[in-house]
Amino acid sequence: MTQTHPGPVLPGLLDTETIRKDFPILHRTVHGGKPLVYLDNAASSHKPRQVLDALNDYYEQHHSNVHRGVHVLAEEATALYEGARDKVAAFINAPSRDEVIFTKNASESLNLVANMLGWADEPYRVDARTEIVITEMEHHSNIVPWQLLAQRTGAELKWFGLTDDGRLDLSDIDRIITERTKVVSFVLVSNVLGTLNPVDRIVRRAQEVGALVVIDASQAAPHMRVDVQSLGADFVAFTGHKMCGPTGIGVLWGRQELLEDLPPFLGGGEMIETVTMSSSTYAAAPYKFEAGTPPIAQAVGLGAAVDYLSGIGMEKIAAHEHAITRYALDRLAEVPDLRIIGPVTGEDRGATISFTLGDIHPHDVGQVLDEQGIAVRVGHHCARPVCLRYGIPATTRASFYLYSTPAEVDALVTGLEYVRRFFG
Amino acid sequence: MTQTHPGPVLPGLLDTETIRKDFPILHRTVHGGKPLVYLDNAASSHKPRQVLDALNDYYEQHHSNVHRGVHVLAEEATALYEGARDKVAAFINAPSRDEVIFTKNASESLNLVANMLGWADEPYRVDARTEIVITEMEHHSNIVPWQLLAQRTGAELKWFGLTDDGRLDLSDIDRIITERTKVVSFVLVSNVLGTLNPVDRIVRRAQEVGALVVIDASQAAPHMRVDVQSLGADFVAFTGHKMCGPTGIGVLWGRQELLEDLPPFLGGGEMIETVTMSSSTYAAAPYKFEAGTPPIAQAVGLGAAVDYLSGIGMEKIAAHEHAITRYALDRLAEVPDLRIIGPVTGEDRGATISFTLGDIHPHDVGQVLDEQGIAVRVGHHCARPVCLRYGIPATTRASFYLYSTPAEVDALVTGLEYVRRFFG
Amino acid sequence: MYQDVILDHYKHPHGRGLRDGDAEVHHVNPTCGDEITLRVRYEGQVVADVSYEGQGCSISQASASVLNELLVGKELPEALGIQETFLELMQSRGQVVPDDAMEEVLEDAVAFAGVSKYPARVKCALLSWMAWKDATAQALGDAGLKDSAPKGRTA
Amino acid sequence: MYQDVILDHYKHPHGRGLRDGDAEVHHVNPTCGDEITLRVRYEGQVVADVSYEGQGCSISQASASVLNELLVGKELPEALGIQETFLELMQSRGQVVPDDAMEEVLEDAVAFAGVSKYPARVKCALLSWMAWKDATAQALGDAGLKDSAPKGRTA
Ligand SMILES: Cc1ncc(COP(=O)(O)O)c(C=O)c1O
Ligand SMILES: Cc1ncc(COP(=O)(O)O)c(C=O)c1O
Repeated sequence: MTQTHPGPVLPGLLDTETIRKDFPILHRTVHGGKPLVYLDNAASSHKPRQVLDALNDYYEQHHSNVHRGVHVLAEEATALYEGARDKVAAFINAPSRDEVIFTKNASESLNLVANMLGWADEPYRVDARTEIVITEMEHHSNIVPWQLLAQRTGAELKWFGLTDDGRLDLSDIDRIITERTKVVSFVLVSNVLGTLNPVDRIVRRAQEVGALVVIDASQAAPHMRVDVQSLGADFVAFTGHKMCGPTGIGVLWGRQELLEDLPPFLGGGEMIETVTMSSSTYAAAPYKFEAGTPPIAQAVGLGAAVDYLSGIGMEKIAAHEHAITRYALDRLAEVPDLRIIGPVTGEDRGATISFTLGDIHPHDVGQVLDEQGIAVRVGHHCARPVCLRYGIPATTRASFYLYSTPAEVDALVTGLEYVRRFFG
Repeated sequence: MTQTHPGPVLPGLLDTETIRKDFPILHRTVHGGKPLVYLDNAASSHKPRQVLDALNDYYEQHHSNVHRGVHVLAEEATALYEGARDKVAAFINAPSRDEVIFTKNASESLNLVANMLGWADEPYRVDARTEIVITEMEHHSNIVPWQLLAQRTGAELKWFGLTDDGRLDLSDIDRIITERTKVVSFVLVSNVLGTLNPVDRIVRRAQEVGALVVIDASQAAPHMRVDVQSLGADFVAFTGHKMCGPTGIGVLWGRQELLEDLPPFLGGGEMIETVTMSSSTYAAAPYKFEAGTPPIAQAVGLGAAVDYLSGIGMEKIAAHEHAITRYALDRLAEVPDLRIIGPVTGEDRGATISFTLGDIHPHDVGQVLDEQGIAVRVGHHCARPVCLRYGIPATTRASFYLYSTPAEVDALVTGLEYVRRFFG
Repeated sequence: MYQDVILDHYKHPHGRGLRDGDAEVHHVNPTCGDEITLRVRYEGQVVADVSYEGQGCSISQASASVLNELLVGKELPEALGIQETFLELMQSRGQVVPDDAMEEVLEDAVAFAGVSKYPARVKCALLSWMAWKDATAQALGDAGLKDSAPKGRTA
Repeated sequence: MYQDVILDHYKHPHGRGLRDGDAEVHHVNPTCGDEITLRVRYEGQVVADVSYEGQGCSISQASASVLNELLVGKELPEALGIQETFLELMQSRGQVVPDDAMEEVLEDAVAFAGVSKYPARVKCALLSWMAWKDATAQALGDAGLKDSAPKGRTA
């Protein structure tokens, strides 16, 4: 269905017919021949042939451990791995490739920052006299590391609340970010609400008080141009599997002087300069933060993914998703008893839409949609405080990507109507 | 060359002609048509077609984020990911699948243990009144995490020295492992010396004083049956890429009651039970220790790797490597000025042989071997204290695996003779 | 999966609401945040009441309703036997087709056989049953529970 | 990569051994553990001596020997120019084919062009050159170094 009719023509759409050919999984069917309508992109995206080819080529032709070998495979694997770092650095406009650290996922990236600050010397050190600021719309991966840091250092954890329409409540910003604040960490685009947050205002206030700024760009990097220089943050974290890349790879970008000053987190091979039994010195960043054999193939795959995304153009991807999202918001407004949790218009939001449907539990909504071949996510989406804030146990979430079509939105709406009838 | 003539027939060899067909990379040539003689398996092994197929099948047919979805792909991806855990648990004879934690590599596994113990309550807590014991033959990944832990807690770091013939010097065991020792961490098979260490004796002494035992099985799990129950350790760490699996995946096995008692390390999605802004409770092991989207495809690939290895049989692989190693030790003894660093006979050793060649620097040995298509590793192999111990800057290391042939040993010996002439 | 019996229990739950009890537990399904508060009341070895409240999907709601219908009035050993049979069915990954003997034990609960094919939903179906077991252990003590375990099975 | 010139320098190194100097540095190549201890002595702006000792492969040994041969006796600005040209060649990943002008500056050191194709070995070739620059900065101060930087290039 979605293959033959992309659905209504909206301005700004990509040529999804061509793009979808790159993604093998989009051609499979489920539940006895139903075409797959994959609207769970905020959880994880699919991988184009180009990324799978890069992985296969790596393993079939060039695999070796990196950095220390003098043989052909070691040279080739190192060049591919470090080449991926160059690609990612260019993708986020990093001033230096040495500012790009490969981790296993965004969660590790955020834990890495929290741990660096917990073990740091002044002026960065988080301790009992200091405060950490996050927001109520964070993913658990940007909550729990800071709770652990607060517990272990005695620092106070504070957060911005949310407005009824799904935005950060910054009215109290000067009381929340204070002279005692050492670090402010927030999500660029919420994985539940879809909200795009006002970076400038938060960065300005954080800089006023000398706090470091960490941005969780996990839901932004796949969908829009993320320029670490224009964001003005000190650290930016994101994850490969949501942006057409493999699982098992994440990125932490950090400002060079910080990476030089801050202590290592994981210890081991690769991250050292010299080791004796009693003490060690560490390599320069980014290696200082990459202990052990890195996710080599996964970095190569992520490099292929950013090539793929850049080839299409991040602006065009953003425009496509914006068009789809507006169309979806319009169409979902037609469904009785459907309540959107998060911004209800297309401004300053990403392509993720959470909603409730009367008092039908999201598990049931999701299951009955699945029987029709429509994949959405249900639950608290690893951001339970958002559900608590809006007094709901869970939501159903539809999230789009560069290969999503208006016809898939139509399928969702038809599916939801069926769900209502089913439980009516 | 190696394809057509496997070389001398030795008792116990596998049918490498058939096995090598499974490994695409073994058919590539280097430096203008020279067949690849890959003797760098201790750094990383190659991947059979079966593992690459599992990865492709996963991404092309089943990829999704795991655990929380109610749609087909999420169910399938979860079943594959958790199925991989079952396979790994069976591979190491774990009493329970819940004792198998997926990490990004062995280094993370070892850091995870060190951090758990640093943040633990009594009786596990490592603090200033306690001691940590390692050995002089550890990989940096089993040294630096303990140095960091010692620095951060004030604990004392102690270690076993080495004998001249490359074995642990346990003569002082009762003075090194004492009542104050909280943890003893050591390598099962050394990645430089090849030594297979006497587990029983160390475990017995550690249990006498109530210390936990951590075994770094990174160089053992790929090559021999590792049975966590018969080892008697509390934690066992190893890494996927050395055992035919993908990069980006490691394993930590831990005894269930310890995993229940010990605190989490990385915080984030997946590892929680409930989260509010001010505090969280954690899921049961293994999830408590798997923050964020796990290396899903990599776990699936590792599952396929252990299927592959088990299909051949770990005993048979060990016998094959033993035969190759004895043959290599014999042949290398013919090379003038060649000094083996580590055990010179086949007893209690793995398939890794380090050596020096007169005063020709290992870099030069490796480079000139590479020009002949022979890939060895040179340097300190992330175990610099071993080099310091034997008063050498570095070694050349040849390491074998299930696809290695006697002909490759012959090629190495011929290559070394050429190296001697070249720098003679 | 959505058998009429299940939808029926979902729309018209049995014994919903919290009443007096000997023990109360609160269980959470961490994968979705569903919650149940459940109380048990015993009269000797007899399950006198199971009362509950919570939020959850049709499967977890219907399952709690079925539990109430099946277990209230039963002697503990029999109730434990039913619980175990239900557990076995739910953990069968769609492999067990309920036979007559199982249907006699589980009655309406055999309708959940289809759910066992969906691992993500098995937890929903088991939420109240796990809570009941836990509450019973609290009310009677682990020992009491063990003594009552049905013969030939392990709890 | 193993040009005769390189093997020659390796087997018969120039100026090896530690002699008096104005500053001494110790550099390590973390990827292989190779080490060099290097001293510089200046007479005014003239590189009066570069003496060194260490362990390393033929490439790093030969490179230190070539450095000694090339730089000793030169005025600092010229020496810095040579160092930068060598750096440029080594970082060219085999892309720069030394022309006559380069050969005039680098003399024997052009033999290292082939090494630049092997990233793992570039560090070996640069070990002594980085040590020399560092030692010079210590001997003359960063400022002295900057003043002497060859025109039209940045250090
Ligand atoms: C003995 C030993 N321990 C630990 C490691 C670390 O493994 P990884 O680099 O995959 O973390 C290695 C290999 O590099 C090793 O040989
Ligand atoms: C906003 C946000 N932050 C962080 C994460 C964590 O990413 P990962 O699970 O890859 O570590 C996610 C996705 O799961 C996310 O949506």
